[in-house]
Amino acid sequence: MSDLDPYALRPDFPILSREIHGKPLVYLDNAATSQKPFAVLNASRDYYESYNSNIHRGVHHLAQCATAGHEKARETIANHLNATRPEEVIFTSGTTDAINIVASSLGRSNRLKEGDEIIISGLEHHSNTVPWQMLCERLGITLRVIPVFDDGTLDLVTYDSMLSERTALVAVSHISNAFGTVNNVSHICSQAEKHGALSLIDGAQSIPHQKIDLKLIGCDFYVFSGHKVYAPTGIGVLFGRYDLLCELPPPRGGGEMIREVTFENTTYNDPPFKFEAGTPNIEGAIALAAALDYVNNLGIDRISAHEHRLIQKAAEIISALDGVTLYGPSDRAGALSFGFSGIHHYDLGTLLDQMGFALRTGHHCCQPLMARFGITGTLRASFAAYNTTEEVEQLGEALEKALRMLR
Amino acid sequence: MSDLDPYALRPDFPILSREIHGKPLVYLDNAATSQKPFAVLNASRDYYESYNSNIHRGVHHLAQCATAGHEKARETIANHLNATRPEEVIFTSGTTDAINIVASSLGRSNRLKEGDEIIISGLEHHSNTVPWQMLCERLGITLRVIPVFDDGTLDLVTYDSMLSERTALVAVSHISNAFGTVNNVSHICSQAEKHGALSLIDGAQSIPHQKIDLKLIGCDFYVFSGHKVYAPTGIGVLFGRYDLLCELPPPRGGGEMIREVTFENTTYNDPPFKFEAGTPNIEGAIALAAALDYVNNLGIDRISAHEHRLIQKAAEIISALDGVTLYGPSDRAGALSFGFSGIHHYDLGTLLDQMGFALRTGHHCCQPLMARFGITGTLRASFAAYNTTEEVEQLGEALEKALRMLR
Amino acid sequence: MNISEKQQELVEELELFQDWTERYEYVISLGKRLPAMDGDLQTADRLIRGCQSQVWLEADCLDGKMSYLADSDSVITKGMIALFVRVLNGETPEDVIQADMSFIDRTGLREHLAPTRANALTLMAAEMKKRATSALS
Amino acid sequence: MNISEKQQELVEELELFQDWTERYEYVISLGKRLPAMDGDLQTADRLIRGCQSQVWLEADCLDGKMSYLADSDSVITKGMIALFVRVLNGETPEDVIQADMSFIDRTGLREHLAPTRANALTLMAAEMKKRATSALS
Ligand SMILES: Cc1ncc(COP(=O)(O)O)c(C=O)c1O
Ligand SMILES: Cc1ncc(COP(=O)(O)O)c(C=O)c1O
Repeated sequence: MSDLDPYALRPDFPILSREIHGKPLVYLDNAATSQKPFAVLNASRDYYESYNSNIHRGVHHLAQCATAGHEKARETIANHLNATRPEEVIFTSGTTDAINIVASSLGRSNRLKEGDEIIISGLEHHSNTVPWQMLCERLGITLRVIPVFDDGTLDLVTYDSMLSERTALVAVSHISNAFGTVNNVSHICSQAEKHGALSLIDGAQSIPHQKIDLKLIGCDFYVFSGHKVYAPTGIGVLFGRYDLLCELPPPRGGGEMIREVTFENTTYNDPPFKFEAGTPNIEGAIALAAALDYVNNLGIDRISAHEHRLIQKAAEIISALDGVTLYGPSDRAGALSFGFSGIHHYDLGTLLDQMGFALRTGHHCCQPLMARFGITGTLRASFAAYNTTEEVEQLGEALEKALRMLR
Repeated sequence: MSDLDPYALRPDFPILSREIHGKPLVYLDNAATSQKPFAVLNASRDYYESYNSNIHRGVHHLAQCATAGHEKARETIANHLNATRPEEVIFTSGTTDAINIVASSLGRSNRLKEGDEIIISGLEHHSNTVPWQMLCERLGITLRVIPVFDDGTLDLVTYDSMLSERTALVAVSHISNAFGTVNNVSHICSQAEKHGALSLIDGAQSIPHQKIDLKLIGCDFYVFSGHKVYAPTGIGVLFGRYDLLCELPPPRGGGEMIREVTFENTTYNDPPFKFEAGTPNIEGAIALAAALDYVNNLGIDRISAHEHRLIQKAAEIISALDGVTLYGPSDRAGALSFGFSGIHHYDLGTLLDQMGFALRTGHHCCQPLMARFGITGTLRASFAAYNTTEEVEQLGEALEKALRMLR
Repeated sequence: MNISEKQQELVEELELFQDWTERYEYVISLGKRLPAMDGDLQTADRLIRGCQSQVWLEADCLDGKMSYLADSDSVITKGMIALFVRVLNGETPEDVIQADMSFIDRTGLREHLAPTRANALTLMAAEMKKRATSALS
Repeated sequence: MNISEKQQELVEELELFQDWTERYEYVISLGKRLPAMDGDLQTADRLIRGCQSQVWLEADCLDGKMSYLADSDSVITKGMIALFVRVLNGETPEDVIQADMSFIDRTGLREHLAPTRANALTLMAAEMKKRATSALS
């Protein structure tokens, strides 16, 4: 396996040649959203220029082409995830939407009853926290939280002891967007299964950085957003085990998701359509498939290895700076979070921005995690295939300069 | 006001120069989805090439540009609708999504109680039917249906008599996608208001064809999809009266929609963010604003007048064909539905497709309406700014040829 | 003629048509010529639900030979069903079960067949075989 | 000097800096020099919640003149607040209420100010005026 050459692929991403405040853009906010290659932009454009049409039930040629393109995208995604069948792939508008669909559908099923428990972890993004809080409140269910060790990893021994026949669902992220912690999701899912609980893995941060094999993970649901894996905004995926999708009630009503409607009685379509009410984001689905094709052309393992080198290098450089705290374990993936004593992350982020660096500052939609560490936020550098070692080194220099200014 | 010249604007739409089965494409399926002009495609592309970033809370320049673009789009849309303030515009993934958001939020509010009634009409799309059926079933509420006259208009005298203090909500389409009926929505909304009921107008088919002034309509909610008004798939709008949005509980949880999250207690953001969980379709919002700008540059009144001429001409030509039935009233807008005795709409649609015509056949997601008229479906021609009188005449000839083949 | 000979005959017949209009006219004429099924027989258990058109299928086995009766509210669908009926009528259940029904791909029809129609044909072939299987048991 | 003279002085001071580094260094130095607010005073009712940084504001009216005390966990935000405090401290509530605080637009700072910061400044100015109004009643 040859090393990924980021310089060879940077020309695929038009935005990377931009300047910010007269300085070349150094984009290190990939955990928030990734930039898009021409292959993806062209797939979107080509859809509208050649075969845009509403899908399903259309007798005319364009409708057939658009339907074929949309369903082909579903297949590409199912293959990428090693799902059992394309019907297990439901298109959503993003990770948050996917989680809310599961929460809403479970809430209407007879799988949850008062006294049950839902387990999440202390690392979760608000999107994998608030929907469960809302559901628990509505149904009189208890939300329990897997504790986080000081190194930003999960206390899985405690997790094992939290599981019981009351556990209805375990919903945990694969990789933490705030700290880059990689969770042992196959252990988490198999333990949940042993106790008859469902499992949902929030893959928003793992899909861009790792090979995903749902058979190995063993989860019931896996969710992610297209925009974090080189695809456009407004498209995401909910994978669900086929038999579960058949069993669960539809969370939303509308066109496509029905079999037959009368005012007295309505019957629903099979999965995946049962879960896709209304005209889907056809362009988004097709562009997402193009993005996964792009990733697979580069080779997801090569991307992983490259990003691993970058993050190790970044950790090495940044840990040498005065007064720094690095969060998360040393074998983190995707994102590196850090802070400096006596210095506000917002001030550092502001000065870095003036130097052309795009980093995220703040709580990263993980306020409970920040509270756990007694901080208001961190500075986070997060990586993609197109980032370079040079950029990491420049970040080190920029941080030094900014720290000098602030101290 | 000069007449709109469709030939002058056709070059704006790259797909219109396509050939289907070796014949020039005649796209008359605009009620299902519209084609997209370069102005929209370029706005999407420009977003990704110049300033793509996740929005809100971002300290870096790109995040600020993307946030500004997204919020500017909200303003453009609020102005286009004559909303009172931009915060009344909530981005959704489409009409169906918007209706489900309202249904879900109302379902969690204390505005609905057993014994209440929701009124829809017999003309409604499944998207404005099924969410209310599902809500009624969950809450023990009754769904009532405004009857449809034989000419495809609503029986508003009966509607008036259906209203009572039990009426919690009236949800009706502005223009019927199946028959092109234009409903008297300001009457419907003002009557609802008199009885203390909320009103929701499904504007999926009115936004592309008419000037929309929410102050004149007087509704509490107005919803539409971008893809039907020259914008991409995956973006839509829920307008809601500001005080209502403040009052109603959030329907979904996630990033952006919160103010503060702890595991014990979470507080929510103000509208519109309270209703926008997760990373929104930033590209889609910006492209939708570009689409409305495009419409306003052409002039919505000129588009209306042009489409009115086309539909009148089409009705005139088609009504002269042997064995035809035209559905809907004579002053229809957007769509013309028809059928021929002894001939299946699917067969006609198939032959028309061979001749390059894209029309929709079937129930148009309005099965109850089809049942009301004792039919399984219709053939529907639906119009946009770029359609021409010539195309209408060609449709007449193509129908004659297809009918000859089938008879 | 056995099943594959009948299929070959149909393929050759259809290949004679150069343009889609003639080919469709031929299929439509087949549809019109296929005897209508008695209204009483158009019951839910005989219904094969297509995407937009409906198909009713009735099968019998007389003297060890399959006999199919079919109808549709769409004359184009009916014409295509007629191709199947012509190929399978009078054959033994065993031969029907083993028949390769992909001959449609070899006619010039395929390229003009909407995927929804193609799908309906696949369903139809499966259903015809199912009836042959039932006839055996 | 009245309010607008003080504003003009600040604008001229800031215009001296040619590059963003110097301008930020100056703002940071202002932030550092503004006396820290007593921890006890950093209470919820004195908090102006910005997007990422927090600002505490305390106001008094002594002998008919406003006196502001402010702090922030962000030193850049604090530097910018210092500009406001310098301009408004020692002025009568009436003058504060009527002051045009858009002078920031005339400094070279605006172009380097994130909208979130700009927003925080707008909030800040509004809050300072509100305190002046309370002092009058
Ligand atoms: C009147 C009406 N309502 C609702 C919808 C649903 O819109 P979407 O599928 O974009 O959610 C449509 C689109 O077909 C429509 O015409
Ligand atoms: C771990 C994780 N979960 C969920 C989300 C929410 O994704 P989206 O905003 O695309 O719905 C994110 C994105 O920030 C994330 O990193």
